[in-house]
Amino acid sequence: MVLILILQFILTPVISPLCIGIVKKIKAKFQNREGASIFQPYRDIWKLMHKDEVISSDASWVFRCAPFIIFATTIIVGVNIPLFASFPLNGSTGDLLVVVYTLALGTFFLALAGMDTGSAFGGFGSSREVTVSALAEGGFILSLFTISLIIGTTNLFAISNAEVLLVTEFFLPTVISFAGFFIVLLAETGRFPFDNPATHLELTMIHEAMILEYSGKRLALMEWAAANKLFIFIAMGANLFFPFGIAQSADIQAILLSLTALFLKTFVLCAMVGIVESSMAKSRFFRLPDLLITSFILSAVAIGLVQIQSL
Amino acid sequence: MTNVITSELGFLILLFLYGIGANGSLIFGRNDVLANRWQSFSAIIGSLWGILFAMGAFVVPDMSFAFSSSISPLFSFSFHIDQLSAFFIFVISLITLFCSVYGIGYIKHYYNKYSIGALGFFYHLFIAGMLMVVTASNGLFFLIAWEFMSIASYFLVVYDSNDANNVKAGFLYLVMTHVGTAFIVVAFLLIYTYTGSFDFASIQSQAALIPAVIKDVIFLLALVGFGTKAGIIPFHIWLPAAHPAAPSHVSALMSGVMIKTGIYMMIRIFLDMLQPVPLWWGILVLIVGSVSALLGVLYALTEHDIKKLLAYSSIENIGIILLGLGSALIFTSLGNTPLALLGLGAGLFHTLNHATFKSLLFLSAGSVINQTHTRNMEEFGGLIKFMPQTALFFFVGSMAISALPPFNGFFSEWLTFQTLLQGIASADIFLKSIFILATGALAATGGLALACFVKAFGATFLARPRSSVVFHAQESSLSQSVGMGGLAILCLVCGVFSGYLGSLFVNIGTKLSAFQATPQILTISSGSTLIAPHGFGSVSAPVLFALFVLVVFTVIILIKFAVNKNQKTEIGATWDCGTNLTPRMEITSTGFARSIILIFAGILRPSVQHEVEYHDSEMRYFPKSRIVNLSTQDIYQSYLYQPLNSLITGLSVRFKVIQSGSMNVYVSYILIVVVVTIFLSQ
Amino acid sequence: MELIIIISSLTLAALIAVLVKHRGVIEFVSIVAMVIVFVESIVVAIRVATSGDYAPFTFLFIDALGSLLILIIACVGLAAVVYSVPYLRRETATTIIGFTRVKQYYILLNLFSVAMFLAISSSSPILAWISIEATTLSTAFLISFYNKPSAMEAAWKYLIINSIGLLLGFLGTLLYFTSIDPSIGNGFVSWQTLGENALHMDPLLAKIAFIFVLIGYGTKVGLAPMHTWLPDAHSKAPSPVSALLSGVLLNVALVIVLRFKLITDTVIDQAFTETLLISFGVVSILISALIILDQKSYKRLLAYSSIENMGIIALGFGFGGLAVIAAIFHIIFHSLVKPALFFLSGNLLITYHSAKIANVKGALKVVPMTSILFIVGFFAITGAPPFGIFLTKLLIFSAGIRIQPLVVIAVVFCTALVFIGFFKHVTAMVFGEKPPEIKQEKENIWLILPSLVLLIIVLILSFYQPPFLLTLINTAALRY
Amino acid sequence: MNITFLQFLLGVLFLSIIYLLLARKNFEAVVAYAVQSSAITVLLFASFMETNSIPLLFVVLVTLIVKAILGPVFFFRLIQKHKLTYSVSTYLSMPLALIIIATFTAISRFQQFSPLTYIIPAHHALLSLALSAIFTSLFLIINRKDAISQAIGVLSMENSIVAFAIFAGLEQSPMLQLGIVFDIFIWLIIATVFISMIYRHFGSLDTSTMKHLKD
Repeated sequence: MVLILILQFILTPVISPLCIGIVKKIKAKFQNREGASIFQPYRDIWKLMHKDEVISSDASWVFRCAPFIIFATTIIVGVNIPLFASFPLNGSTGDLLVVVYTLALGTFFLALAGMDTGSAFGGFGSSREVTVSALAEGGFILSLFTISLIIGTTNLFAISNAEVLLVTEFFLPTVISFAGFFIVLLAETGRFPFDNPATHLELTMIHEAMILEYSGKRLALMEWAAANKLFIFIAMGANLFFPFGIAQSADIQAILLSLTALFLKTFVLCAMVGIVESSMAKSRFFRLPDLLITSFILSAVAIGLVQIQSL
Repeated sequence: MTNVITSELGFLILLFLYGIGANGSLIFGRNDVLANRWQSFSAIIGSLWGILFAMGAFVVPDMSFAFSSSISPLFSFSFHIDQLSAFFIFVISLITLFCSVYGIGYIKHYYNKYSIGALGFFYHLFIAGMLMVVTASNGLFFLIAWEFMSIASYFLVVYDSNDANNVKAGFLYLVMTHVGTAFIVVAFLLIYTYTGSFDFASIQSQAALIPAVIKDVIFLLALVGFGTKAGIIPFHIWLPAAHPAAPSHVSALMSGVMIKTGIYMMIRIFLDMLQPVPLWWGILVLIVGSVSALLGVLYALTEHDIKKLLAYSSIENIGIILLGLGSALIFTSLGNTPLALLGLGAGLFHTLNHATFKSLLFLSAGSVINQTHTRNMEEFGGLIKFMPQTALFFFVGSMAISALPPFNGFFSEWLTFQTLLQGIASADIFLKSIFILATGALAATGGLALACFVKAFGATFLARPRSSVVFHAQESSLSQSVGMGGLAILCLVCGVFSGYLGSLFVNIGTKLSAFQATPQILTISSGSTLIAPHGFGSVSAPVLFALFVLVVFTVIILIKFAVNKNQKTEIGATWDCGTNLTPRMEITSTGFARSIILIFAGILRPSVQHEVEYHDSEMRYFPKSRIVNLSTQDIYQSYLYQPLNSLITGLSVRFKVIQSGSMNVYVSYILIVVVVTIFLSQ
Repeated sequence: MELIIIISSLTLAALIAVLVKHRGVIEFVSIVAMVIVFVESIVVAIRVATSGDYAPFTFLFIDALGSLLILIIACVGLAAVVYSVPYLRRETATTIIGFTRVKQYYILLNLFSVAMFLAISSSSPILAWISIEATTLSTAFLISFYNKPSAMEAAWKYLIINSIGLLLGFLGTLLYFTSIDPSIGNGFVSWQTLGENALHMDPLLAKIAFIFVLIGYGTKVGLAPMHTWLPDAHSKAPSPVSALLSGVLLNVALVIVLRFKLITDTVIDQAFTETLLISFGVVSILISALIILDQKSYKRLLAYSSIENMGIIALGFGFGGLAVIAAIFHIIFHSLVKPALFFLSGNLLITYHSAKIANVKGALKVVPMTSILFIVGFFAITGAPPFGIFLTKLLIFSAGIRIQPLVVIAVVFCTALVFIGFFKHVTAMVFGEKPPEIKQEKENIWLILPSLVLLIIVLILSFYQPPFLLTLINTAALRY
Repeated sequence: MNITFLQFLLGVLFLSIIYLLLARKNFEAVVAYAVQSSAITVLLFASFMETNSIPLLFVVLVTLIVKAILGPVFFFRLIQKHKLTYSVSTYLSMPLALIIIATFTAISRFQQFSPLTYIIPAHHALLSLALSAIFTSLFLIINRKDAISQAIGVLSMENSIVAFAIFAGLEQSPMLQLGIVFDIFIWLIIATVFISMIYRHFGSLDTSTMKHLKD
């Protein structure tokens, strides 16, 4: 049992750089170039960890300890969501709103860190980040609420424990809310239509602008936290909407089966993200609200469809 | 000792303490230091006594005592302290305690500018007025206490009378409150016509006598009247003008607690007195709540005056409280009392939380203004290096207000979310869509509040100072830091122990007549975890907090020692594409909020003025300086209050014609009146 | 017995004022006279409270309400005289007022008070009419005290309109006499006789008679359509006189209307008189509320607020029942607070030499004590909690809501409008920057004391009422 | 005293009011007032003849002195002193004023005023004429702009009320009547003093110029 708990803790930080690697590899394949190996992010993080660091004179303690707190929030969220098993935490913290607002805590520190150095890039980067996350929050919460409404609880582990919804009559609401959720995923992790993670062009970058001033181990932590965030969203998308192969009991064989299911599902979702990134251009900043409001409408429609006889 | 405190005598001593405080500060008016010390310490003792009394009154069953007055049988100084009023006394005294502690340091900068005695006098009357409002149980006595509180707070708003727009703000404030009181007076009169008395108890028992139509009219009048005091959207224009004008420790008290008296009376009337509540009441309150929440935070985002920003965010939080209250009303009319209790619990919990973190934010903003002598955020920046403690407290306050987990804001918003979620599950499609919109509004408000307070904290404390005003700012004095520190710790404590507070709110609810008939005892919290009914979800604050601390420490230890053996960190200049870094490079608060303003252009109607000054006026090629002024149009002012004002002044000009000055016309009035009355009287 | 002392002491003071040349003596004599009158009125009030109606001579008769009013007249009169001594000293120091004018002032002031006492305590309606006519005549000169063209115009309008009103009142009183056959009591008819044999009076005639009386004496009370003289007269008269005028004279005329209402109520049912009172009350509140909004001079502002308060009192008596007690309280509070406000406006006039609100700025810095008291007085008159008027207004409205809900709701919002208008002017005057040319000098304590004492009395009365006052009010309320 | 004689006196009173309305010169107005008040004194004397009580005779004498003699003398002295021969114009033109007087006489015959005019059924015609006299003198004050004619209007209104009282049989005790006359006397003095002061301040007796006290 303790082994599973430790696994739950360390799984997110371990796998997340892999997802980044997969997404980059898929994008490279689309641009028919070889692209770096999928383990390149691990090496980058290791390299950055061992480099010297330059901190701006204007920065305050917020700048210094923000990376640690952001990384910690991603770990905490990683613990609170069902990755492979649905029984470890009895529900004291596995709540849906805790996840949403801990991520918001991460964005809060990220935005403040961006502003702290007083550079122009950091300023408008955090302004854009905060705008996007504010508008995305509506769609995010409502899409998760649809599922919790169907199952009847907001505890994520209980949701993943329920039987797969695709086959039941709630097929349509789940699919629509997953679409809403996917848009939010792209928004929150700063993927393609919202923000181009690869570029440093000040006109377009949101996430990159905030971590521009970082270097050394703090930059590594920031990158890692971003990777964690991506993995968290993918895992939530996978395990909440399509809870195939989630281990209900603690025997080894079920755990192994659920881990393979998890890898498969993450691979599929990373492929989807990669395909979206290479097939779509980054849309103008003031077009983003329309996209986010469509995600909100989608989730609202999904909730509307859910007719609960009980209560 | 405890039964002395919690008896009638206890409450009278409480009022008496504030009385001494008021008169004492008048007597010592001449000597500033003595007056300041006297008023602060008597306020502290008074609030401590108030907290003890409230906690006592919570346990002891309800107390009600009255002193009849000679003027008429209808009117009597009657008090009735049940759990709800005990809770509000607790909130008032708690915030007064910290504000008075803060006040000791803060009032110093008013020395030999204004009479400190007057400040103390009105401060104590204001608190006594609030205490009487939450305990009065006779309609007339309530109206007296209500007006008393408004006038005392008017004099506090107008205290710094050298500044002309403070006086204007005070004028707007008292006029709006007075119009609100007129609505409340009419509501009480209508109640009196049908129940025959002003005492809350007898009104409650004879509520059935009031016909349905009249009850709806009373509801609307009460909503408008108390809404003006609470600051819901269409009636909020006095709030961003009045609260910033008052001295900071008073505006903290006003924002944190005075607005809540409006909420208290709404609960008292809707849930306690006019009990069988039709469905559309709750829906209206819910809609008003979500509109106020959303628009409040949007207007907060457009503000660059720090205290105005906080005032607007009070409107937003009042909206959230109304969401809880509205859903409680809907569930009572649907008969689903457990959920109604949850909604009410959410509203009350958010009242407590908002009182704590809003007063913390106002106090820290106050000490910032105290040092920089300006309220304009564009001139702040880099204050974290000059005032580290105040920055930390403001940081804690903004985290709490944006409902981030370890702090108390999150848990009350969690409860509100749970109520709205259960509401969505209700059968009727119209009700479900209302709840969905409310949840959407709450979620969007959460996000926008986060944006607003990132802007507030970032623009004020982080990066480089934007103007010379910041350089001579020192750390606020000990008493100020103690006041703010206490509130910050309170935010954390309320957050972590939200489980135990949860059970407290439930038994407040059960005392109200709306929930008298609940057969099963509902628990929205067992031990330390908050539980939504029907096992919908639970969160345990202590476990969450422990998880936070554990993970953060492991990360720091792992990274600091495991990896970083030989790296060294050096301090360099921020990289800015090679140009030398000037304060003008930083993002300003208007710049920060510009993207959101443009997105919500429909509602906010931004107007942008460019003023360009050229080197030489004929050749307009080389602009010397360009000033961009982004301002949002206050649609209420131009579409609701301006036409109303011009209508009344137009009417009065037309009526002035009666006094035309010519004597013959006056005599003809008398002749006409004689003839007309005789003809009419037959 | 006491009544004779009251009247004789005042006439004596007037006589001495005529003869003596020395100013100090005149002032001293009038103050002493007023003090005697004050003491006597308390004695009378206690006697009436203990032993019911008190009629020492055939032509003098005081009931409960009468004694209350005597008490008010004495108290306000004393304050007015005490205030007018320093006020006139300052006036003679600055403007061209000569000694003869001051002498006339004191003579007329004393005659005015005598006339008011007679009006209240006279037992015959005609005698009451004559004394009210005497008050008009004596105050006509007081209003034209400054003999500036505008004061002259105000005095002339005051004289003509009030004489017309009183003539109509006279016609009304005469019509009441049809119920009495001229044979008995050599034609001397008192209120009791009128009351007793009012039954065999033709009801239709009683209606018309009451209309004439209400409109006639209504002009003296300042009810709506006939109020036109009031703002001019009260703003142009010297402050102590306008204080007496609006504080007390309006109530004296109202008492006479109420006595006639008592008689008509025996003949026809109460509904007729009450609807009339309510309609006139509402019209006066409406007109004064709207005109207060943009006023130019603060003395006219106070005059309009008197009209509004008289409207509320008329409304109170119109609603009857509980509202009558509240209306009587309202009379007491209004007739104490309004003079205090007029005295303070007098102080402002002395320092700023202009009655225009626009010229009075930053009063808090120039005359701090006066402006603080002015704000307190403002809150008292528009009904703010610690003072009683807030409660009396509420009680009147609560009694009235059952009879005329729409009227009461309209009146509630009108009173809110009055508050806003009044408040706008007060803030404009009190706050703001001190105009340069006004020099800052120490305020004369005697100018502030009268209004301070009056406001303190109001504050005490709103919480604790002395027992004899309570009995007086209740007996008065029972009768009307 | 037969009705015809009373009617004759009342006719004199009513005609004098109409003449006041149309008078050009102040002098004529004052003469009309003198005629009017002497008619009232004769009326009082007639009622004295019935009751022949001595105090009533004394009252008749006093009213004769005050109203018929002193009043006009004051006004004459005033006119000479300030040479105010021509009275100021009126608001309404001549024919319109006459129409209004006609309407007032018609109104006083209406059913609404019947209780007033039927106090003593016999005197119905007299009472209604007296009532219209009251209304017309009130209208006189409204119509004339000149201060003197306004004062005279008030006095004539008082005379018509006394006439109405006598016809309605509402005799007062002589003492009270004396008080009333004394009151009128003081009123006269004050009116003349005021008129002279108005003349000194405004240069003319035109009350329509007195419009400064606006709202």
